[in-house]
Amino acid sequence: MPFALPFDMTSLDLLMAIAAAATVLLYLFGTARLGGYLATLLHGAALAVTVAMGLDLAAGAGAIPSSLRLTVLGQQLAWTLDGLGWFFLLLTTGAAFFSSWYMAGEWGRVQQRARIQHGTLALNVLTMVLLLSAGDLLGLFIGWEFVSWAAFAMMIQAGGPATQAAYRYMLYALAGAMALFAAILVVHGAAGGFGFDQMRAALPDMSTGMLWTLFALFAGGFGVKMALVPTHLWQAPAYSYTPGASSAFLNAVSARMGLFALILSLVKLIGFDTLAGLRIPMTGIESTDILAWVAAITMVVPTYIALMQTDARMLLTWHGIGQGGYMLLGILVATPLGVAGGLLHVFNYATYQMALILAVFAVIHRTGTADLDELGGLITRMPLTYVALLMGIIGLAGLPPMNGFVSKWMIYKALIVTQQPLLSIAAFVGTLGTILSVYKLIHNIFLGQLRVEHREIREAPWSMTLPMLVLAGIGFVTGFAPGLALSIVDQAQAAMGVALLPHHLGGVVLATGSLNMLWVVGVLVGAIGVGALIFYVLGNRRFETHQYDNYAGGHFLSADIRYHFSHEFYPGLARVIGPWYRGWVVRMEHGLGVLAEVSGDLWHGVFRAAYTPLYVLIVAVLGLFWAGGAGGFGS
Amino acid sequence: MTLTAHHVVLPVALPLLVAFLLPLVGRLSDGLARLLAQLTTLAVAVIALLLWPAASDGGALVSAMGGFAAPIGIVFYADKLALMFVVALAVGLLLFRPRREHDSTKVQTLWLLLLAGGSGLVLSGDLFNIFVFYEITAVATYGLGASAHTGAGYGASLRYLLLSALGSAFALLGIALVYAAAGTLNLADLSQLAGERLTGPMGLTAFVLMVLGFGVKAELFPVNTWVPEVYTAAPTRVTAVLAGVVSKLAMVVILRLLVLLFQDPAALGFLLLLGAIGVAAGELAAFRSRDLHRTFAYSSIAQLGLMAVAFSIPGHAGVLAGIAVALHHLVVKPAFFVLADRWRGEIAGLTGAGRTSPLAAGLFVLLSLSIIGIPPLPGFWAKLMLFKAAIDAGGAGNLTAVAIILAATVIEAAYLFRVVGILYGTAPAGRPPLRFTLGELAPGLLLGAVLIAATVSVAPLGDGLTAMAADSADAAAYASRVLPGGN
Amino acid sequence: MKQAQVPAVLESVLHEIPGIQITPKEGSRVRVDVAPGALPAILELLKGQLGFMHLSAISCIDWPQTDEFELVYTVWSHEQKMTVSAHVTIPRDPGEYVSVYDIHTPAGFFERDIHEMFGVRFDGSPNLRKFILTSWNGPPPMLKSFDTLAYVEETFQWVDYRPEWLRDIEAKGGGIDSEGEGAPS
Amino acid sequence: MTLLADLILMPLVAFVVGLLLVLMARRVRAKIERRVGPPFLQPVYDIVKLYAKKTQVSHGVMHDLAIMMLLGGFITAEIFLPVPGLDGLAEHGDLITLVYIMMVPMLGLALGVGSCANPNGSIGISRALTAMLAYDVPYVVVIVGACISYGTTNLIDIVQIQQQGGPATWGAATMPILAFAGLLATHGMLGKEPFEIYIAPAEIATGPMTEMSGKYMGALFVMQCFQLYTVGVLYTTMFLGGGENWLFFLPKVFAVIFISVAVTNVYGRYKTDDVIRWMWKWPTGIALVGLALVMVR
Amino acid sequence: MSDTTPVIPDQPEVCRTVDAEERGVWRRVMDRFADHCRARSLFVLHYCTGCGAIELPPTITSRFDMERVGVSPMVTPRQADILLITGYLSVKTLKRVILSYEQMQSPKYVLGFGSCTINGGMYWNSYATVKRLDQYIPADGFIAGCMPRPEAVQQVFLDLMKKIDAGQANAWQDYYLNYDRYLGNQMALFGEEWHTPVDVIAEAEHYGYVGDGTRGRFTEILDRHAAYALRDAPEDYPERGANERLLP
Repeated sequence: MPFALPFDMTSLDLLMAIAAAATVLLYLFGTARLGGYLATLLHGAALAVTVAMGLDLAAGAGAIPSSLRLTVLGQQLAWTLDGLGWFFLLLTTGAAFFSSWYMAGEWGRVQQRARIQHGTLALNVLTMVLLLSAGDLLGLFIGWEFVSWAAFAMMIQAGGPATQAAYRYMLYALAGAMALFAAILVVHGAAGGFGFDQMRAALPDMSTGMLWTLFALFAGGFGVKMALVPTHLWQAPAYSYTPGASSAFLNAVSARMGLFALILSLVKLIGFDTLAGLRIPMTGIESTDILAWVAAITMVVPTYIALMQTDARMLLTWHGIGQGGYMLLGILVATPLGVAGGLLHVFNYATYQMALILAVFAVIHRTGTADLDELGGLITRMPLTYVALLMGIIGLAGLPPMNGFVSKWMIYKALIVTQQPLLSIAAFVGTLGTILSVYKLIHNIFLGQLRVEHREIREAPWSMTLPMLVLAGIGFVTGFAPGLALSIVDQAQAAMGVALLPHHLGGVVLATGSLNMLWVVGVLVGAIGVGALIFYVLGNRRFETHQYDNYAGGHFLSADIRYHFSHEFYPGLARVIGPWYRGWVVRMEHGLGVLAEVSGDLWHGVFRAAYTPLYVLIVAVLGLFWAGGAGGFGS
Repeated sequence: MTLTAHHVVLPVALPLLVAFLLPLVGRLSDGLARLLAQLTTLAVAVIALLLWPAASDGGALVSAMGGFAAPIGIVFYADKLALMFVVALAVGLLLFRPRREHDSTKVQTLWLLLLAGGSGLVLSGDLFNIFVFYEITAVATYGLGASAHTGAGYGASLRYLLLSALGSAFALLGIALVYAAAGTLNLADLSQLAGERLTGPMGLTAFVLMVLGFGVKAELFPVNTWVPEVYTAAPTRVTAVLAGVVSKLAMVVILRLLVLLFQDPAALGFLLLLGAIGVAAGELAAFRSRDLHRTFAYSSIAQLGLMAVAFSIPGHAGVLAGIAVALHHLVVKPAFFVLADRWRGEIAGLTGAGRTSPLAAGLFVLLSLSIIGIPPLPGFWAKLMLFKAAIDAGGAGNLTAVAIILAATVIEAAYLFRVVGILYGTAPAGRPPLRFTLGELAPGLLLGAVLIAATVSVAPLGDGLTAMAADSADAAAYASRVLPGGN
Repeated sequence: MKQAQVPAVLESVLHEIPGIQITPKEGSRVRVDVAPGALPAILELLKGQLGFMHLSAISCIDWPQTDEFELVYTVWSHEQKMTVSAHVTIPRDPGEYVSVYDIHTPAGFFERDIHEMFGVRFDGSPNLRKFILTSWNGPPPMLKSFDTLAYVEETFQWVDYRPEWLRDIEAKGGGIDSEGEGAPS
Repeated sequence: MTLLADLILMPLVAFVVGLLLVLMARRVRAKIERRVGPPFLQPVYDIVKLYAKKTQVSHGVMHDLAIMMLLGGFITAEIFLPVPGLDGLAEHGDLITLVYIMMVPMLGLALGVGSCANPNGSIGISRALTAMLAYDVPYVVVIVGACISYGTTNLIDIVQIQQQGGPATWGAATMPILAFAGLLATHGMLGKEPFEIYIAPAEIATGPMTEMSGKYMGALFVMQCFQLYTVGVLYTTMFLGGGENWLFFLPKVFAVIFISVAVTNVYGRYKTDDVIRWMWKWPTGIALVGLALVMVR
Repeated sequence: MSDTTPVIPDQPEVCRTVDAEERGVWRRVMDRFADHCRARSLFVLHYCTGCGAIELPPTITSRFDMERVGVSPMVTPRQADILLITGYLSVKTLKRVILSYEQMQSPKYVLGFGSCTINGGMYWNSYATVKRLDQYIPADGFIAGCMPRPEAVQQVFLDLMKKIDAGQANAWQDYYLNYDRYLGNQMALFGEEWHTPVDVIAEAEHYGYVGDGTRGRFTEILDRHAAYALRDAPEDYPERGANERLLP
């Protein structure tokens, strides 16, 4: 049924209107007593409209046009939303809804500038709507700049280290944007316009050199936002110093805009076959292989950097970078299974990463610190936050009961079926690293000895624990029945022009070994039930004792002895892989900075030269000599 | 009352007349002299505006001095482009009239001389006439540059005088070469003869000399070493006008030369080279500088380099891009200098200034975003025009220029947002808060409002500019309007 | 015990100490009796000149009859392959003596142990807090004046061990000689 | 109905065979130490005695949940592990799913030990996870190589492929190097010396098992049986052609475990970083060579 | 010395106390089976309290191999069933022995090696050693000999197994049922602030082993200052840091 609207406005216009209204209203009334709930309401409305649009798209509407048209200096800008855009839009509005719900309660009241946080969150949603529904390359670039600057506004509000991290982010984002600008200019040069269809038309007669530059510029430009390896240094500090709920939003969705744009440009516009055609002459290495290996390195290296972090937020954001590598790798396998796995991982990642970040900020809200060496034993004081974090880390590590496992399984399976062993081994090794670091996270915060000063801590308020638990619930439900999420992914996959993956509610049926999560999770829960039965029936009733009634080699434990093992949690591993962290990328980045400084000094010196007349004479003679020689420059 | 072609000369003649009257009036009372100067500036602005409808329908107003015919006669050619810049100059001078402590009748006379020279530079259709008005503006700039009565001011102006004199010598040599080759100095006439007379090494040498000559004021690469010193030492309001408007007038002259006289690619390539190096040099030096004035001076060098790159692209697309960048810079740079007036000295000393005067900091962010070229602000559309023109023109030189400009944008964003970071930092307790009075900030806010208005009405503005660019890039139309019967 | 004459090298070093009495013992042991004030000097000399680097032990003997403590400093020299035990007697009631910690560092533990067991105070010793008997509040237990048996009688209880096999033997006239030395009644 | 029978039977079979494996391990150890060794039912006695303990000390809900996750995880793993005659749910979950199901009990144990707030336990778990990272890298290479060479990850198909031509088409025959690397990784997986760093009784008082008493300790003994069985059967399924019938299947499983147990009792204990270095040098190297061979064909 | 001189009631012969509710047939079969298994699987705590510990390695390893009957060493008291007091018990060691004993899970058994644990043995008149083990923790069996040879140790293990099999080795219940007496003796030795982090009374109440001797004069003293949430430890007692109970 076409979405009936009061007047000729399409649902996309309605969504844009809601987002714009939200930005203005929340900036004005953010800190009012009911400001938080107003925000949740507005974002909820946006989510509802998005879901309605989804139903529309599922009912066969190819794309939802927007009546927003702009012709500037001979360029027509139009905005339409197709399946791919809608998939990411669903994540954006969902993430905004949950983070505003989190901010609505006690957490929002404690913040100094809740008004700015609400405003920037709504602004981010508005800019993302514009980016996701861009109708042509120029619209894409404008949307891209809007999103980058909205994220910058969100990051800089915390002050202190956040400004430094935001400034560094802005430099990377702008470099990426300029690469993208160059790319659309190259397209304009070849195709004579910025439209998507003009680009597709001009593709066949583009020279391979131009195709390579286009591929490099698109991958580089969007890779910066996705924090692919050489350009990943900015993301961890930038996303962790942003205050609470906005950090959750950024982590869950903001980096995925890069993936959306990468899919749009490389897969939808250029297409897998042309990319496959692009080979390095002698070696037979395709362009997608290079990007796949960059994704593989992005999967492994940041995960093992996350392992060494001592700040909970940094650990999670470093994992965000690693998980981005999984999504890209899944999509680059180019088979229906791989692409579905990659896209499903985007959805799954958004759910469990948001739950994790919200949980960590709930801990910060109560204890005041996120330093893993200052916490411990909070399971008795904050059980609900513990449950949310536990389900989150099971998802992040990709273990069965949660949805993270399904998408990772599909990616491993796609890599094995397409006979790419080294990439699949990299994926497995990435998962192993994740398991180690997530256990360190949950152990150092919730398990082990409870500190004396944390003895009176209360559970985080309902307004904070409820969103977390709902997100973790979504993770479990889509883990139990991945078919639900896969049907959402189908929209995006269809829009990408890749064949759909046949799937049922429980998972995937393949000749080379299928997965039915209904059985896997069902049996697991049943078996744990049997375990519980055995536990309660056999053996006497349990007697719960306190943490100091512990074996310590005959020693009497007491509150003033700090015996919680949390600092340097994996000493053996640190001794082996410690020397492997040589920080090449950090030194490279520092080198770039120094290069800019030195060349700045050079030109600064040129302008301060006192003896200008002599200097001009020399230049004039040179000019004449050149002119006299009739050497034509250029032409 | 409608103004005819004969009134074209008024914007030049009136200020000259009043400029020489001022010392006499000044003897009676300073207030009166200042009022008279401002009235004449206003009059010039009104006249230029009134000329606008006449120019727009006929394409341009041509008035030959004393009725002499082409080869000898001095012609004034007022098309929409020229009139726009005259209006901009007049309004700029009105908006940024010198402050109480720097003001005196002598400064007012220089102010009017600058107005006369500037409008003459843009309006005149004769090469030597352009040189004369160029000298007048140069002299006015020396005087105004030193009007801050500081040692640094005198030194900077002296060095600028030396450089400018050398430049003028080159320009004169170039004009002489052109006269020797073509026998006439009337631009329209020359544009007819350029085809066979001004090609080859002789034409090219003339072009190089003239570009280096006029380049001094247009802040082109080799000859713009005076810019940082003068802009820092001169009173900020003078710098605002110099950087904002006057440097563009010289660039328009170079545009005229390119469009009318020198169409061959060697000349365009030379200007492209200067422009590209100018952009790179400007941005990198700005990245290094620690003082806000000096940063904006280098930034204006870079923007002028952008204009040079734009004009070096043949066809009306290039001219359109150049004009768009020029207009955008004309609005943004003076506003920057208004901010720099209060936030003087080391940038590091400004920590926390954003918190004490949020309006100024907000303005700074808006202006930075526009000059970097972030959509939807006009800066972005100007750069987009430039890049589109360069890509459509093709050629290795243009592509490298585009690459350099893209890289320069990142550096530009780096140093501008470094300042933003410092502005919003937490101020150390001891420092007194730098607070803006509304009076000081008014011109800046006005220009900010103009910028936002331009953002909103970017489509109609774009069409207007396209028409103007098409007209001013058309050498044949120029000649047909100036030469009767167009021989 | 083959030779009784004092080793020449020891004689040469220690002869100028007033009131010193050197008596060689069996094997390579030599006993030196000296006035309380001269002991640090002797240890210094032995360590400096003859290489008596190693302080094997400081032991204390409680002489209740003469109301004195006797401190024995046993030092060993690798060079001379000889052990010297320096004997000093100090009166019981002040029970004060100087510490030799700065000459031989291990003395710190020996002095702490003697302080705990005998109550002798060594001023200058780094640490005289409780050493082994951390939860002991009674008098220094090694003193002969401390009647352990009385303490044990008062603190602990015995089991009167009367299994029936023992009762049969006693019935037949055998059993344990309870009047023997110290057997519990 | 057969599925319900499988669901019940497979864990029980696994438990019984596991007990026998544990008995064999203790008997082999005794014989190597020239001792008589425990009686036949000793593992049963130990488990029953632990479950029959009159007082059971727990350190919180998570400690109990851990025990449930432990047993639940391994029961699920057994159900997805096809053995002759009992296919269970192997159709619905393949080799990769099984490897990850085996990690659920490990994570459950880690969480339970963490909530005991005992430093020995936490150090033990940190070493256990590091050892897991060490031996899982070669194990993953072996799994990927095997799956690519068989062309499927479905365990039942893998067994059929190997049984087509008798021993000639066993995994060990077609991929000898990969099988050898698999054996080394399996040895690491069992947590026996020289990779017993996380149960080091002398240093960290049996690491994770420090605070486990009564039925918690009993559950860990049951887990040991399940673990020996699962690892042995998984290796047999992948490389020794699985089981046509129990008569051929059990000896193979016992042989795999016997090799590892025999090696265990003559080795000292490696330090944690030596475990990593060794595991990432030799087994990984051999596995990569095997993988290269597989990819070449 | 504290004035609380403990009074020693007559020592009744501890026999198998049948559980409170009369057990059904099924429960009795289960108990019988449990006792059968308990007898055949004994974990000895690897804690060498005195000089007799040197006798254990030959008993457990290849020379005498107690694993034949199911006895194997276990590292922590949580997992152990038997606590061997091998020889003299100094006052300081007794504190650790009591802590280990309380951390062991019942049914637990204590075996005293040599005469030192019976009546003080060779150190009968020493101020530092404890004379009677069973005053402080209930003991199941004693072995005469200073130090008993492995054969004697094996014999005591076999005797203990027979008692467990018959369900009689229930000395551990005595610790719960007469906890006040044991606590009194311990306090007489260690002073009034003495307590271990293990909450024995709560355990007794939880599992229903509360006799009339469980609570008494000394448990009140215990409750008064066994504030398990004691933040700062008194300087000396016990050595580093007092004990800690998180009030539920």
